[in-house]
Amino acid sequence: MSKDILSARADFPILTQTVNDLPLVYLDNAATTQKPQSVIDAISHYYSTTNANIHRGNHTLAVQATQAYEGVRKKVASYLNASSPDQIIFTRGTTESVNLVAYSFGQAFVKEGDEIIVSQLEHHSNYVPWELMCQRQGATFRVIPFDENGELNLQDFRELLTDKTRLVAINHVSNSLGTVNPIEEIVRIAHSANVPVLVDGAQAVQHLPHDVQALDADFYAFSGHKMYAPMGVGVLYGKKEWLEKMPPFQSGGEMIDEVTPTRVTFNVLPYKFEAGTPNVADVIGLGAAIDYINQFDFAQLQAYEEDLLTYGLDLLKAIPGLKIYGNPKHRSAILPFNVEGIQHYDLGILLDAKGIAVRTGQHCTQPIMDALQIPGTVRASLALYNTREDLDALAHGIQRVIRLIKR
Amino acid sequence: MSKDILSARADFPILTQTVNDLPLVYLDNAATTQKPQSVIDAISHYYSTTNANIHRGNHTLAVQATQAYEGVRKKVASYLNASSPDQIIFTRGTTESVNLVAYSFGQAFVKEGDEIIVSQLEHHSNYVPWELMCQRQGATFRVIPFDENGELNLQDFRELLTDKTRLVAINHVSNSLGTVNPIEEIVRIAHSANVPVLVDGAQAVQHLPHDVQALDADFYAFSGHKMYAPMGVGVLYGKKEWLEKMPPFQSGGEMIDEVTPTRVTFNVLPYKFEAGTPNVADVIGLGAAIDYINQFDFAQLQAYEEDLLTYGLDLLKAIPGLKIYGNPKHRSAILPFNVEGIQHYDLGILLDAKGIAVRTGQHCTQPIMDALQIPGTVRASLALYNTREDLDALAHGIQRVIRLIKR
Amino acid sequence: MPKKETMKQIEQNLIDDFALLENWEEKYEYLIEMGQDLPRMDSALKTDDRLVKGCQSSVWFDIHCEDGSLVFSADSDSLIVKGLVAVLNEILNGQPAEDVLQADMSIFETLGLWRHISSQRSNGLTAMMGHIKQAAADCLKGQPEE
Amino acid sequence: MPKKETMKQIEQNLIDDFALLENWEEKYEYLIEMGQDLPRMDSALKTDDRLVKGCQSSVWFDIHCEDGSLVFSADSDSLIVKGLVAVLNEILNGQPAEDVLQADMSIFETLGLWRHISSQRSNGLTAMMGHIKQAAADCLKGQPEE
Ligand SMILES: Cc1ncc(COP(=O)(O)O)c(C=O)c1O
Ligand SMILES: Cc1ncc(COP(=O)(O)O)c(C=O)c1O
Repeated sequence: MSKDILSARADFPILTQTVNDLPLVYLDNAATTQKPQSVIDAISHYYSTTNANIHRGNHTLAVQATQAYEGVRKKVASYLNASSPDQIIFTRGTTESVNLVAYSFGQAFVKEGDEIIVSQLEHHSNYVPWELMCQRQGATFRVIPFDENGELNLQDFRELLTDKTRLVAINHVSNSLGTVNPIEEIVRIAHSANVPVLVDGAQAVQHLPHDVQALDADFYAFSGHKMYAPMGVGVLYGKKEWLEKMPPFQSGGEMIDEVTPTRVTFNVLPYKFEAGTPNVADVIGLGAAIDYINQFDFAQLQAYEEDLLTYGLDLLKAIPGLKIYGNPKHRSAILPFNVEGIQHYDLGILLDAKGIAVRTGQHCTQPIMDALQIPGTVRASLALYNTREDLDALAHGIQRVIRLIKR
Repeated sequence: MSKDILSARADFPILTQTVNDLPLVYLDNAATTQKPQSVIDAISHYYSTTNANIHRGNHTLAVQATQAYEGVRKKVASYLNASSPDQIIFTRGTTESVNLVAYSFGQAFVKEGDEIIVSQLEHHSNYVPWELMCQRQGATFRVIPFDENGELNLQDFRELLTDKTRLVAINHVSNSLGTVNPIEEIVRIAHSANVPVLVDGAQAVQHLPHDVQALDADFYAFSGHKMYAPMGVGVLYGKKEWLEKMPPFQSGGEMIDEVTPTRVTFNVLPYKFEAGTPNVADVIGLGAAIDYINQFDFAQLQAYEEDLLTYGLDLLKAIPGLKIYGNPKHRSAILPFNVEGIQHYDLGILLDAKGIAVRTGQHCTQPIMDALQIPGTVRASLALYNTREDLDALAHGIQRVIRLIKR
Repeated sequence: MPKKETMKQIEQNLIDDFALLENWEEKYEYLIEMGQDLPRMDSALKTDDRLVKGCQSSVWFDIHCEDGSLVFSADSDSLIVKGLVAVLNEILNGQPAEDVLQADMSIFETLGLWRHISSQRSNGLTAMMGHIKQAAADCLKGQPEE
Repeated sequence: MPKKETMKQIEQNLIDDFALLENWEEKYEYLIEMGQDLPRMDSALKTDDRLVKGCQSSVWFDIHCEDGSLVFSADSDSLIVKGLVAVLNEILNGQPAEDVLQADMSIFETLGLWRHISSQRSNGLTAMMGHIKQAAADCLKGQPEE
């Protein structure tokens, strides 16, 4: 029997907090999700019973900590349906995963005159590393634009794809508009031109089916902290054919095989890409978060979140003067909007005065804001513990702010 | 009144564990230290009450989390006596701090024919990043050798220092031999040739006085997890004159100012070097660890640890067939040894069978082992919660292993 | 328009006013009203060189030095930021430059507006305060102390 | 030297022997004794191409395929690793290559020697097992099944 989704809320201790003496309504989940008690306990338990530096240690704690850490690698591999745990590299988060590939793949495979394609829907973390890598390598940076619905035009993509393209980097779900990109098709198109694809799954891995083999992604990046796991841990999945050919990114510690003043050799995958003491505790927290998610029936969870999104969109659309951004065929977990005559920042602050946590601004997606010609939006974003009551509170809060400001 | 050092032990819950039904004697502190309850609680408390993504968020949790995070930056600045919190960059650990400088400083200031100096006493994490950077930039990698006492010869250093030297990277304390390097003098000599110095303080910041201004270091790197803080967080301190001229290392998120497809500008210090969602929880844990250390009188703590080291060295020296490596004038917290006729690995495993956790092998310092022409050592290393009883247990354990093997 | 009241007195008046407000909502209502009562800034003055870029809102400051005192007009596209500007206006506008240089932001904490004091320097209030203090320092340099 | 006993039987004997040992110390004592009883490896065979590089110790393996069975001699500079080699020797030496290919390392867990099975592939026991299985596979290839 899978766990009842409506029972989730009680697992997250922070959700009982009050803000300004009002119950917290947390709708900033695309920025970071809250953590269930089981994840918090996994960290405390690790530090209270098992903590040691891993891999090269032979004492009992070191062996136990190593086994726990490597156990999570297997868990992540199975969550992503990767064919081997050796393809799972632990990083600090999506940003580091992308930077790792930008540095390492860039150094090995991108030279002057080559091209890299990203989309205009990217978070800065999957945009700027490629832009800077292009500057370093003398390559050209290409951007697939989005249309009035907030969707990428695949015809534009096909035209950008040339025999100079070395890599396509694209998110599965836009953190700013919630657009679910046709990522399988993008991978297919890129592969038909023999170009590898990095998928930024930061906003997808917790909401949508996650099967890197079905997707056939060459690289897949995500952050733990957006999927109920601790901060400080993320993942880069990669196909072995690429990872094995790529040089290390950071060096030192674990990732070394042999060192002399004139020669260095590196450890096997995945260790080659994990320099320094790993963040064992937070990796174990990630394992606990995956266990937490796995208690639910994922299809049911997805349906629940989709229903919630539709409910929220309908509520917001009914508010006079409120404009929702984007109208993609498939949207996930994100409600981006503005209210006529109210600055996004003011709306955010006044909602917070009512205990409602949303994010306002550019959401690290300046290219989107520039294209929409707006300074920013208010963004409410969902997680599995949100309820219709949260969205009722949001809609009610917005209406009160409108009354206050428009008096 | 400062806290009594002998009361420390009770603050670390893991120290009450048993290993193989025997009480744990934890002497692997140079690999990672254990965490006091206050650090563990700080993480749980953060996730249970305050967790949010920081800096760009305006809701109450985001503002509180930002203030907590930035408060730790001030705490670290004051712990290091840095002149400004803007000089404190949060990283994952020493390894990332060194890699950041190797990539960023390397890109900006190191060109073909230039030279970088490290010492033969370095951990791989302060050796390999420079070696690889030299390979990338076409620079020459120079190594100061150590002598029969395990000390660096400053005359050798002076001779290696030329007008092509761009940077000197050296640890304050060797993790393998415990040698305390004459780091103030090394900085002075380098500065007299206008060469900046990166100090790897991974084994110093928790044991020795830590004043980056007195030391006049250009960069100072350390890991939280070796000073009673959580894994996943470290620090790079840098002088502003360098940090301001250096390009970013990783990019995305927080560190961006403005982005267009043709131009990126970066945030001010220290944010320029902090890409992606920061590891807020573990930074707060680092703050709790500094608070923990600050309860003690640091001079008293240092004296206690020195006394403990002397006690341990004397005990070990009395064991027939036991050889201690290095004989530096000043040694800190590290006891490296081998017993004649017993492989280091066997000794480690058999001590663990008695509940005693030590590390065996090369300790990520292959250049040291190569110079000593040994495959590895056994290393016992101390922290503030260790006692004479721990060292008695170690000496007794070694003697029992000798009896068992030499029968 | 040099002022009669000292900064301390004005701050106390503000604290007394805000103390009457029952909750956050009323506080922000009052702050927004203060902003709406702020003397209008000539829109010709809203040029890029007068823009103090904040994180999520724009503020324009036009600052002059008159007889050693700081005189300014200001505006923002955010009603709340405009309210904060109004608080700054109450306290600092027309005050001697040396007093302005001494000012700190603790008043905002006392008023319960602590959230707007972020330690990220590019943020709104801190950026504004930095801007004003810079002007005060320039003012003092132009008018050396006797 | 093809064996009479099956791998399962040998494993059970080892499990019974180890069950008599009271604590970790005795377990390691016994393991070390097993290593010391291991047939001596001709030191001329300890060449680099026979070296299986472990994390902290060296193991030399000389493996032959005889009539479809695996026959080996081995040595290590670590007494404990030599003990582990002795366990492998008991169970696998002289067994048909196809049985060796099926072998897993769970016996080490049952014997309480779980710590030596690390998931880092370059580590001792896992590396040795990989080496032996490779030889078994080669043996089978040379001797196609009928
Ligand atoms: C789509 C997307 N990509 C990348 C990131 C960066 O993730 P992180 O800050 O955890 O590195 C985020 C979140 O901020 C995101 O939403
Ligand atoms: C002297 C020294 N430098 C660097 C490091 C690397 O630190 P970390 O693994 O925390 O990045 C260590 C510890 O392993 C060390 O002892």
